[in-house]
Amino acid sequence: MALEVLLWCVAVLLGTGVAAVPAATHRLATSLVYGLAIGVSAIALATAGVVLLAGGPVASTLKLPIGLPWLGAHFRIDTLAAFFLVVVNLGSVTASLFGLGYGRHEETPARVLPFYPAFLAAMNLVVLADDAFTFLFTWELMSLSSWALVMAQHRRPGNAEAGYIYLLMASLGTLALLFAFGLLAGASGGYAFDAIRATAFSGHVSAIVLALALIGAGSKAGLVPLHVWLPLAHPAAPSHVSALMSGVMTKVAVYGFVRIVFDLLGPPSWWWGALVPLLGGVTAVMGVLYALMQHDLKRLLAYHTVENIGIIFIGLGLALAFEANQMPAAAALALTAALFHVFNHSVFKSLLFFGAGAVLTATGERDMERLGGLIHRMPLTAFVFLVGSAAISALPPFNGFVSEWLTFQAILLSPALPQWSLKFLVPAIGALLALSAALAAACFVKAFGVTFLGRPRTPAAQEAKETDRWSLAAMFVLAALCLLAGILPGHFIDALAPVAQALTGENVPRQEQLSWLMIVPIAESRSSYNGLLLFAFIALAAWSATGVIHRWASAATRRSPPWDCGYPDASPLTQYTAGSFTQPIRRVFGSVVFRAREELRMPPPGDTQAATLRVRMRDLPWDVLYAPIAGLVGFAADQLNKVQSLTVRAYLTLVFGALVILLMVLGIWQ
Amino acid sequence: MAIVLDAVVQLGQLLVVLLLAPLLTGYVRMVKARLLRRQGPPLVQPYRDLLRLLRKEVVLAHSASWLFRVAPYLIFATTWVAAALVPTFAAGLVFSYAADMIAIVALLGSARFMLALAGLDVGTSFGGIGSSREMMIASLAEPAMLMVVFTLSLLAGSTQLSSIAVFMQGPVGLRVSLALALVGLVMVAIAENARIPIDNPATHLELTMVHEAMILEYSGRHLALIEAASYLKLLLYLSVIACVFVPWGIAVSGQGFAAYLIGLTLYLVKLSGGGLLLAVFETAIAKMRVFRVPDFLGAALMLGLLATLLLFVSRVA
Amino acid sequence: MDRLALDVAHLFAGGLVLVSFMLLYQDRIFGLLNIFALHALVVSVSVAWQAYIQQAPHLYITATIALVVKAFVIPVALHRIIVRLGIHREIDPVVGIGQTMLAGIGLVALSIMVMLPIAAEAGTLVREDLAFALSVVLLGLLMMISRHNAVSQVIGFMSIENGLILAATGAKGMPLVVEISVAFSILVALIVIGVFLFRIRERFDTVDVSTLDQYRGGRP
Amino acid sequence: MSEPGSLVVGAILAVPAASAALLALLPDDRTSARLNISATFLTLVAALALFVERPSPGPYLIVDDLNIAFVVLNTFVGFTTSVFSGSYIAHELETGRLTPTYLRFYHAMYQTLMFAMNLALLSNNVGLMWVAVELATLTTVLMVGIYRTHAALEAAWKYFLLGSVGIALALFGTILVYLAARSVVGEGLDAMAWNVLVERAAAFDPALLNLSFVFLLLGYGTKVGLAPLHAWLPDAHAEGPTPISAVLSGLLLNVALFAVLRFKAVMSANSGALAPGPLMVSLGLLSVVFASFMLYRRHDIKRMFAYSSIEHMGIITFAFGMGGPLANFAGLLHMTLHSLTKSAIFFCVGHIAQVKGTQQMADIRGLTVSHPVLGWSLVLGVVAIVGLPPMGIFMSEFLIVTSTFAREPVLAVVLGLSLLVALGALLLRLNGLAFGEPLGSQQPATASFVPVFAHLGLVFAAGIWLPPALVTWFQHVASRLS
Repeated sequence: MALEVLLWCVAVLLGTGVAAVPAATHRLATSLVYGLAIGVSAIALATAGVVLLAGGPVASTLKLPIGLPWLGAHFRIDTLAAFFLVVVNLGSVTASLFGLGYGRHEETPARVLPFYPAFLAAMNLVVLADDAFTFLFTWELMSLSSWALVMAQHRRPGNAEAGYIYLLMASLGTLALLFAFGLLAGASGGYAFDAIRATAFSGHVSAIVLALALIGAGSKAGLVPLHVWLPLAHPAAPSHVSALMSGVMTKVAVYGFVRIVFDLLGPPSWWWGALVPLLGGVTAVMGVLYALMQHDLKRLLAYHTVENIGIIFIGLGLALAFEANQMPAAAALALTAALFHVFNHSVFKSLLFFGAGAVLTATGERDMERLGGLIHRMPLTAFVFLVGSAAISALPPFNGFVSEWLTFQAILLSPALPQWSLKFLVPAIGALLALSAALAAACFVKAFGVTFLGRPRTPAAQEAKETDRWSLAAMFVLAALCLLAGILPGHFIDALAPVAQALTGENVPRQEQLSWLMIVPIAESRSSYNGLLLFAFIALAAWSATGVIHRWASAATRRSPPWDCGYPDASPLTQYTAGSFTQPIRRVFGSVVFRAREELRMPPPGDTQAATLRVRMRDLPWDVLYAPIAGLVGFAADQLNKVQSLTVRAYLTLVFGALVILLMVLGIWQ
Repeated sequence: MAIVLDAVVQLGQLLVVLLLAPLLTGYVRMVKARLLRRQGPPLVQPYRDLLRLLRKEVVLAHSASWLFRVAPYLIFATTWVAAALVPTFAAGLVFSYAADMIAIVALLGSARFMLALAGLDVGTSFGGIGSSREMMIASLAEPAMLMVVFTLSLLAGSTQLSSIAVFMQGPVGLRVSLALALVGLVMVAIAENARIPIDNPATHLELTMVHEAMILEYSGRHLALIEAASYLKLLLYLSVIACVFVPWGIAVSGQGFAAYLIGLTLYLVKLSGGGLLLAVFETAIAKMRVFRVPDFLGAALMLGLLATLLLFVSRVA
Repeated sequence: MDRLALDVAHLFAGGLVLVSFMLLYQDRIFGLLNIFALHALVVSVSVAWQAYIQQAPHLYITATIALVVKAFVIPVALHRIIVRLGIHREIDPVVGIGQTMLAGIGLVALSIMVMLPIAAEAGTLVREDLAFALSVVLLGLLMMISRHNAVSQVIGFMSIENGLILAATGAKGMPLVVEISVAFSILVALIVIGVFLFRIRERFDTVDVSTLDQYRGGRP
Repeated sequence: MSEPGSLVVGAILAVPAASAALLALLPDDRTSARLNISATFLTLVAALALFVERPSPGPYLIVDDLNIAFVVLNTFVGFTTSVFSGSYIAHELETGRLTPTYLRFYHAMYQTLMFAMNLALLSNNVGLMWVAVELATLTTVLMVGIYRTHAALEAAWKYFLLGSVGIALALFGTILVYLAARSVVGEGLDAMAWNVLVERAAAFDPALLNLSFVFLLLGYGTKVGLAPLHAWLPDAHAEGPTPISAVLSGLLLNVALFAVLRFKAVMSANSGALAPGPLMVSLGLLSVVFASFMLYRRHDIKRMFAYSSIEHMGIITFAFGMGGPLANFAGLLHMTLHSLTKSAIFFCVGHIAQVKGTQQMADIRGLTVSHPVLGWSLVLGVVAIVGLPPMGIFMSEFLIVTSTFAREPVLAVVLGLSLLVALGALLLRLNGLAFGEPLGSQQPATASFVPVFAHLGLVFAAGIWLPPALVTWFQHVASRLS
């Protein structure tokens, strides 16, 4: 029943997309498309939510006579799928709500409206797919529709290039998955997931599939070093689509990884638990360092997606390590942490991208160095962006903290692992996780501080207006969710229990009946956290402090110019910029990771020339991995291109050569 | 009935930390002054400062936003809650299960987050320089702190400070990793509380300061709250060190009134000892350049990691 | 079929290979034309002999066409064109004649090598005739790629065709042989090559193919 | 041979042949374009009638599972191309690139080509098939050279020389097949009838079959455009009129490949013969790798898509070489879809080149802005040709890559990476062509988009749903091929 409803939702979305092709330029098209998307996604959200909360182990399946003819298109909804559908459709509802307001400013609706519903539909379909063909078909459809959305503003410099790199990397990922499914399905073509589940795979087949799944899903999710497209493509799309791509589509990629590795592939080997978290840890730290060096607000957010994907993969990898060593309870904890972070990240990342979109609409600027002081002009946006910033920086009492805390708890269980390499590696990964969380806080102090605080740096920032009420509504819903998931995490963990149960055979102890809404992942003597109580405590403390001060302290307030070493009326340009804010961190980390070099040119005394400071940074994954490959392809193309302008005689020689070689082969063969 | 007692004790602890925090700061200042052969301010000077600040009017910059006015309350509240969660004289109180050590670190992170933002709010270069450096320091201090937490929790099988304290009261013996963890924790504590050699709480020379630069624009009741928060933070770290490494005497829930009294007395002794050591250390050492700080904290981080790894080795042996 | 008849057919086929080598050896255009006429003549005689021993009168048509068109008409026509265009130059080989001959011998050896595994019941005639026909085809190709000017290439191509006719007529009872040979000879050799030589002359003032390459499309 | 069936087959061949003669005589260009369209339409109708009435095989002609869909595809694309050609050629006449005389010649040749291709597909006799392919080659040679520019003549000359050598090799192979069959089947027509060959192939001399297949593969492979025999193909596509490029890529290459398939079936029926697979796999893979790199340095839009045709022919050859029910199925599907897609792309390219007045890609930009329908059709076409869903080629490439990876991972990786390289090149160009600030003429395209939409619509539909009848047919043929 639920499956039918969901498929009908998808069908309506696809129909909307098709109908939007001729109707996109109509006055009402924007409202209609987004309105319909809200309605349909809400229905899908509710349906998936019911399935998830019902939590039964029974999965319902459905087969449609489309796709591969002898196979048909298989669809299936189980708790894992239901969870990810909740994530997808929650993102869809809020993004569409945001789109209602944002869409009014869209210059070329015809390039957005047809693809937007298709993108939503494709993400739903990926999660529902139950055979390799349908999965990859919808997976690539998802890439393609989002590519079209990235290309919506193709005239802006860099966007077309971003779209190109995006689609190329997406295809690389699909190719890897294609190989993976080729191995899983075997030469006879058992593409249905049921058939794959029923097959047992040898060790090296599983290893290759894992590697391919890491490339395939990892490139879509943004694992370093396959992340290069992400910070280019995500910001290039319209903001609500950026939110969907960063907040939701990367999660669909995570879903792909979980589905293949946890569900289809069978029991893991222990070294998977070393490889995957290591990749995750490196990704997390690299992602946040990239973000710190970034002054483009949307690109900064995109790099944070890389970071959070790293955190999610740490959790997933730990789950693999525990599962390989028959520690299902620990595996369930790690998996729950990862999945909870999936949900949390989708919420706060959408929120932040909406905020960035509101700023972009209000000022036309993405460069933080040209913003500032927006808190005065856009107080509500600033407030929700602050909530999002706190959540993504893993600060209590918001939701980001809870899932990272759970991940830490899983890491703390690592000494029980029998493998020495894991014993040593996992704490180091814990250090990486801690580092990335701390750096994320630094980064969001920068992002929020430079964008919203201080004084406006440009007239555009000076004249910004608060964004429309639809967008605000979307952001407030998400901000409320950030807090809700932060103070009542127990309910969310319980909702994830059937997912963990299905994948690891165990689940985190139920949190529902614990007193005071506390969460206790393992045992009370070990660790516990109570977001609600903390929140209440803080509120109480703040309230009592306010009360005391209002009662007894002076309430007098006077406005005056700020202190700036005695220089009056300092220009807003003397404020700390994003670049100067990160200078200490750049010196500490950037000199190693980015080979950052500063060149200071100071004119001699008496010279009136301006002094210059130039920072050079290298993008190592690009320089080491991508540039050589691109160079190699170019070189090969150049060399082979000489064949294009040979003489006819030379071409005949080629034919002759082919003939002689084949004849010789034949002669030797026989 | 026990619950009620626990709740009362918990409330008592809330008040105790709030009341003791300025005293600790005043004590450290006094000891430092005496070590420098100065008379120094009286022990209660911090209380007086706070009261005077509360009575003064607030001077706000034109460009200050609502965040600038809200931040002090949040900073104070968060720090206060964090400090109250650390077992001072009694462990295993009702609310101590609301947050473990990781959460306490993260709560302090929240306070710092707000403080750094407040530093940027007015839009002067001083606020910026302070926030920027503070976040750089924090980005290394937090992982170092977490590695220490790691070591402790691997040893004690818990991240709950109460449980750790109880565990440490037992026969733990001398361990290298514990020593490393202690050193790491002390280094983090020094950095987090803006003490010498990382920062100088007494200086107002713009280019060398971190914490003071951030709060340069604050005045009146706002400044009072922030000052109180920093007093609390110092107390918090000393309490953590005391509770983990010298846990003796901490009362456990249900041991009765006398145990609480003993615990409180011993707690005061521990604090005075810790404050003395801090003052001696600060007097004996010079402040370092800002860009030496990463090395300092990097060392702390390495010590924490080393402590974790050594733990495996010593466990086998 | 008596032994002698086979031997004679064999002799003609071998002779054709020999003439192919002579084509390779030539370094003058007019000489080349003459040798090619000889090549066509040998083919024609060989086909006629096949017609006789197979009692297949339609093969006489093929023989006649080969004789008339390739031994007389085409050489004469090419002669005229060369004179009219004023191409008196020597044949411009890509590598030395000696090396070309060596390669040719290698090709003959290759042909024999690939024919060896063919089962004997297919007939000795088949096996050896095919080896010779294949040699002629390969030598023709070698000629096409080892000469710079267009006339030699055309002649090389036609010698390939002769080899094919040798093979086709040697295959006893093959249907459509005449049609195929007619299609090949008339259509390919005469009309199209004629048309193109005419057009190329019209456009490029030379029939040297290497000149054509300067006008190649697709260059940046 | 049943009476109505042979009438139908007769119509498929006679209609183009008769209209070729008629068109050669008719002077008026307006009528001749219409006549051209109606003739191809009639042929299409006749071909569709084959589904209803199928004659039993005769010594010369045959209608069987293998060719029936190809005949229908051939006549269908022939029809749509003639519709496209109608508007295209009218424009060429206006701009004076073609004179009425040449137009007459063009239309007559078009029908001759259709006749030759239909004949090649329908012939049972391998000799007749050879003649038909040769005729098709000659016709296209003349059409490629029709503009009589330096480049066009050069392309035609190159095509002619290479094509002739290829055809000579194919003839040698055909003779060898006959020789192999003669000792088993006996002399005469039967020894060249394909249906007999397949039935009796098990008893043929394997060595002779092997040798013949080398020649046939190289001979017909030249026409397929497999590397390193491909050299004529890019220039012929680039310099000829665009309808001819569409027919070349969409149909003639298929016809040549079809010939290879016929012989592959014979080879497969003989257990002693060297498996034809490795040969086809190596040539196919070489073509894919080569063509995908060649796509990068292209400046002429038609030449680029010609290289893409080489790539796809390589994929198809590779698939058939791998064999097995999945790969064969995928190969057949890919053949069909490629021919529809590529001809649709060439239709678009033709319109683009006419609107912009150039084939140089550097001078074309921002098509989706200046000409939305044209631009998005091109986007859709390229998306389809690089194998992205929802277009049908994704399905065939999915099957080929997955089924190969399970058997020969190394080959699959090479194939997959080459596909990626090709995708990179095509999308790079597409970025420039379809997006960004528009460049060049902004005047609206007046052409009819029905053929483009029809083709892309079919390709799209195939990606979602394949009619069961078609699937059964593909599966049946696939099992016969291996």
